[in-house]
Amino acid sequence: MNTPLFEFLCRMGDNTLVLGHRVSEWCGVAPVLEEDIALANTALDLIGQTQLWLGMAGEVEGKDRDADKLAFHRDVWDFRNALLCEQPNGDFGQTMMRQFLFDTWHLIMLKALAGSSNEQIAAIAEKSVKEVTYHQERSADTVIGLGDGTEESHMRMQKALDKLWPYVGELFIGDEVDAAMVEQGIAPDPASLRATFDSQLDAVLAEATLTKPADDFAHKGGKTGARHTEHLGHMLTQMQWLQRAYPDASW
Amino acid sequence: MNTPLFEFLCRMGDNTLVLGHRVSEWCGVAPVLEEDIALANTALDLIGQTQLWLGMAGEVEGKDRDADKLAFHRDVWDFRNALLCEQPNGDFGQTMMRQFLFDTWHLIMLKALAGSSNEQIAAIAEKSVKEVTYHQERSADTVIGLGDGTEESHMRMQKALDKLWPYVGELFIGDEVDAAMVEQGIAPDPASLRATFDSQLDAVLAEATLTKPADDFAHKGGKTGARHTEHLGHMLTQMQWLQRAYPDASW
Amino acid sequence: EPDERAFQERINAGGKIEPKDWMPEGYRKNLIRQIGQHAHSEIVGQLPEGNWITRAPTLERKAILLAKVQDEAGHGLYLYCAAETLGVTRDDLTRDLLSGKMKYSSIFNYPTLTWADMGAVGWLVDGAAIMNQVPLQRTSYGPYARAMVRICKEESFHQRQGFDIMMKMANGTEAQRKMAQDALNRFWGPSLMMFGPSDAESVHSAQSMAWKIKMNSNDELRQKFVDQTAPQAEYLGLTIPDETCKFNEETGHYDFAQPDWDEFFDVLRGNGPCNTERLEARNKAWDDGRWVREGLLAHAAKKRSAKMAAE
Amino acid sequence: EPDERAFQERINAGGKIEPKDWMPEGYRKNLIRQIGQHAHSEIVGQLPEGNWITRAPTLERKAILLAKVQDEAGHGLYLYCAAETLGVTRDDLTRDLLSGKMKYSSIFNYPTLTWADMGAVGWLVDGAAIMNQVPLQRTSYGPYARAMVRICKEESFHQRQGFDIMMKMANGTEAQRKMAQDALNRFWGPSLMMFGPSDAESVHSAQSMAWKIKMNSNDELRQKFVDQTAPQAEYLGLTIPDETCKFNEETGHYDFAQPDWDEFFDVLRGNGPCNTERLEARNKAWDDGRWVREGLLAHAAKKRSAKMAAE
Repeated sequence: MNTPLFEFLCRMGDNTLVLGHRVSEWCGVAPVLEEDIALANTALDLIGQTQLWLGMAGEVEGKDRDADKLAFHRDVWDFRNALLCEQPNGDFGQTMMRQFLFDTWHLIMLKALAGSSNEQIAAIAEKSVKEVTYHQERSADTVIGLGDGTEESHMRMQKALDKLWPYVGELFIGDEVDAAMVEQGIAPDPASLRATFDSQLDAVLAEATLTKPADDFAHKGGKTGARHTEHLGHMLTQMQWLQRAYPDASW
Repeated sequence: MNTPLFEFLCRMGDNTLVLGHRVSEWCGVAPVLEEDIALANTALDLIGQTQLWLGMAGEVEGKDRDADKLAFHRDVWDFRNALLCEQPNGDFGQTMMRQFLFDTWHLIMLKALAGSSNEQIAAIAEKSVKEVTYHQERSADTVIGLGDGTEESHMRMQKALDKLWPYVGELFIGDEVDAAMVEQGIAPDPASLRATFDSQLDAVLAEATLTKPADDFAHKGGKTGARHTEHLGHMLTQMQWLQRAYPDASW
Repeated sequence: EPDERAFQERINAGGKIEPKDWMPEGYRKNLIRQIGQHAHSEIVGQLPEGNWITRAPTLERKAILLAKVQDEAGHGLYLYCAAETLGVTRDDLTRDLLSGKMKYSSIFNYPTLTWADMGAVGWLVDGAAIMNQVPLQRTSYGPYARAMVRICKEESFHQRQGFDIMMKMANGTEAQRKMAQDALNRFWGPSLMMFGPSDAESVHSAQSMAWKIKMNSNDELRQKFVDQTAPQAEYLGLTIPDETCKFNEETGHYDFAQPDWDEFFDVLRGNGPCNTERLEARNKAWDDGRWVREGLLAHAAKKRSAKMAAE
Repeated sequence: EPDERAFQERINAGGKIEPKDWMPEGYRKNLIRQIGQHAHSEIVGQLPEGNWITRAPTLERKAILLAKVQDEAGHGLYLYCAAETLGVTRDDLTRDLLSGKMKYSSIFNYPTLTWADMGAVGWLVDGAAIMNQVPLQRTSYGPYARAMVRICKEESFHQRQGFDIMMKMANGTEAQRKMAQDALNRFWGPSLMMFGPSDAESVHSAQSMAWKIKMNSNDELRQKFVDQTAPQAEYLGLTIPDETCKFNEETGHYDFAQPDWDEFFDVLRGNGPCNTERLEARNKAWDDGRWVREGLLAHAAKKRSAKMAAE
């Protein structure tokens, strides 16, 4: 059993699981029909990636837990997603800003993972890169369109950025799990992704006429599981309800 | 075992359980501190009554289910609350209108039950009458104050009444369970409570300068369990979460 | 009138009417109403299923349901495009939906209360929809007929997925079987109502059939649906909530009781269990989304004028 | 100044200052700040516990938690009343809370993540609060002292309830024990911070102690808290997340490590895990409630003028 590897895979899979859930909450109530379709598509991709990451995590753990068992039968403290992913949808602007910040990190991460020493991880990453490239293009375009749209849309996007900014830093904070991954050539040092992230971010924000907050304070505790926000527990009551209520059923 | 009696007790207890839950959702976010206190107090009374009704239901059933087991381990179709109780809080006006409509019915019902041939029911009703008398005075006062307040508050209260009105009729629709209760002198015929309800309602609405909707269409399916609204299932994911996730624990 | 005669002869000969062709005003109006309602049904139809996406019991089921709801939004898009060829805009139609002026299929005014409802909706509701839609692939209006071809392909896929959920439930634990039966109990009547009242009472039927924008009678399709569905229920080990529902050796069809038409008209009048919620949800989405639509339009205009200035 | 000397002598002699008595402006200001912050803490303190009312595991626990949160609102009310005797209104204080100008106890900027947190909040947070509050029953300002008497009685009841939840959890299933330990891990440091930084760094301390609006030093109370809590943790079979926390035979007290004061100052600056959520929740409640407050005021005014017209 490879504990740091298991942890790492849970981090990847919980990010996509939790963000996929959030995005799926938009079902049927997006601002335009095309967005309904696009958001459902994003959620679908993220859930598909979750099956791969958590499926592999279960195999690595070797305790007979498959992706569903991991998704539906862990409580908050065992979740390893970044806090950014569990933040509430807010308005459409906040949802798309969260998506853009995550997508931008996610794509850089996946591209690095495509060169992982672990072939299975490299394969998952390669498949995901295709999907996430599209996500990132779309969310960047939306951030630009709304940032540089009307006065109201600009104001809402700036507010969304200010609100979500303290959750960005966690994506780049490394710990002993990450160190183990680096050592084994499995995954990059999170901090090493920051420069690329910043330059891509700055380019989009400039086009979107949005201002990056000056304060770089970063909340943490999601990817280590030490302290999630109160939002995650509420999400799990919904997400895990049926599995928890009917543990013996197969669906 | 007395099935109609069990059903009847579940109806009483599920009303207070579900409405108590809704009211408790206001915790900490009411429009003024005094309302925070009053709403918590109402919720508390309703939860206390739930313990009595569902406790007795469990005894009557004789299947070793106590009030907690009934509250936390049944799924939607086994709930017997009137649809009115599960309607979402909406704004404070909608919450207080729902409360007023329910309290008014509840008090008339409890007063009738205080004369029940079943002593245990009579005792529960007698205790509850004291609490609900206060609830009803308060909610009636609030409906009057906000109905006859500003233009905005009037408009919101009328909207609340229009929205909730279709859920009032169910409280007075009888079925074979009610018939059995009437026959045994346990509970009144629901329809027999309507005249008192209407006269009390009309008096309050007049003072509140609100107009009773003309259409008497009534949604049903809550007290029989045949068809709840989509809101109940979402409520249960929260309410029952811990019990469902940790069925072996004691708290 | 020669135009009208030529138009009808073309339809009789199995020809297609295309957007630029001459057509009677009644044909255009009826089509706009019919296609618009169908589009609205796809849009509103996202809501009862969307209600369970966040509670789907497995990742696989969640993905399937998401894909289905995404398809429905896509169907809405095809259909609005088909309607637009008749000279209305999507925004016009949307406003009429939101104000309650235009209808959507009544079935979506019923709540989805357990996971088995995801099965029942696929099996029964999509099943009934397909019965209605398959013949419409041969409808006289070209853009509508072509939209239906794409839609039917996906719908039958959805129906199979719904039946698959029902099988899992019906062969599952006692609670699951109970959910499955309960779902069938609640959706049986409303599904029969999806074909509309008996043709005797239907206003538009004769003309619509001559124009080939309605291909079969309501009663005919309803019978076909019962004949298809009753044996499936039997296969699932579920009981159709209609004691009279039995195969009749003489007619070669299943007998069945009419659904509660009073309820149908209640729902049409706005008194279905979820009419208010559904319209509220759509109105809220539209109102909350205004700033987004305006923002994106403003940005597009800026880009256009910047481009023009540069040329 | 003779007023000031007489004032201080009265305090030294153990007398109470009442609203109409002369008092130095600094005394008044400090008290308003202190009582106001305390009131705000009660109000904001409803939120982390309110977060679990809808998820309480039994009806009994739900009732107890509701009663507790109701008590907290009541404490807020007493305290706002005490502050009002000093010439501010509750609305003034509320506006300063909502704008972020006035603070509330930093502890409420931490999230409640499992049911065990309801135990930890009662046991540790109320425990620490009581340490702070019991001496304040003897504070020099009469209305404040009397409010504290009522509050302390209820708080110690809450603390026992919290400890009772912790006992159930610590003696429960493996998952419950894990929740309990996790709650202790997360709330230990923040509870120690509740007493404020070491007195050496505290600005107001000396004057406040002379005025008897602060009765003990921060470090003194913190030590007392650790001395009380460490054996309780042992009794529960839980491990305090501080390896240095051991009984010291020489001093007769428990040794312990200072909490992370950088984190404390981060939280004070608004960067706690929940600062934004807490203030957003209170602001939303206030804004959403405007029409209610206005409506009830308008109605009361109508009734008054109708009554006057009738007289």
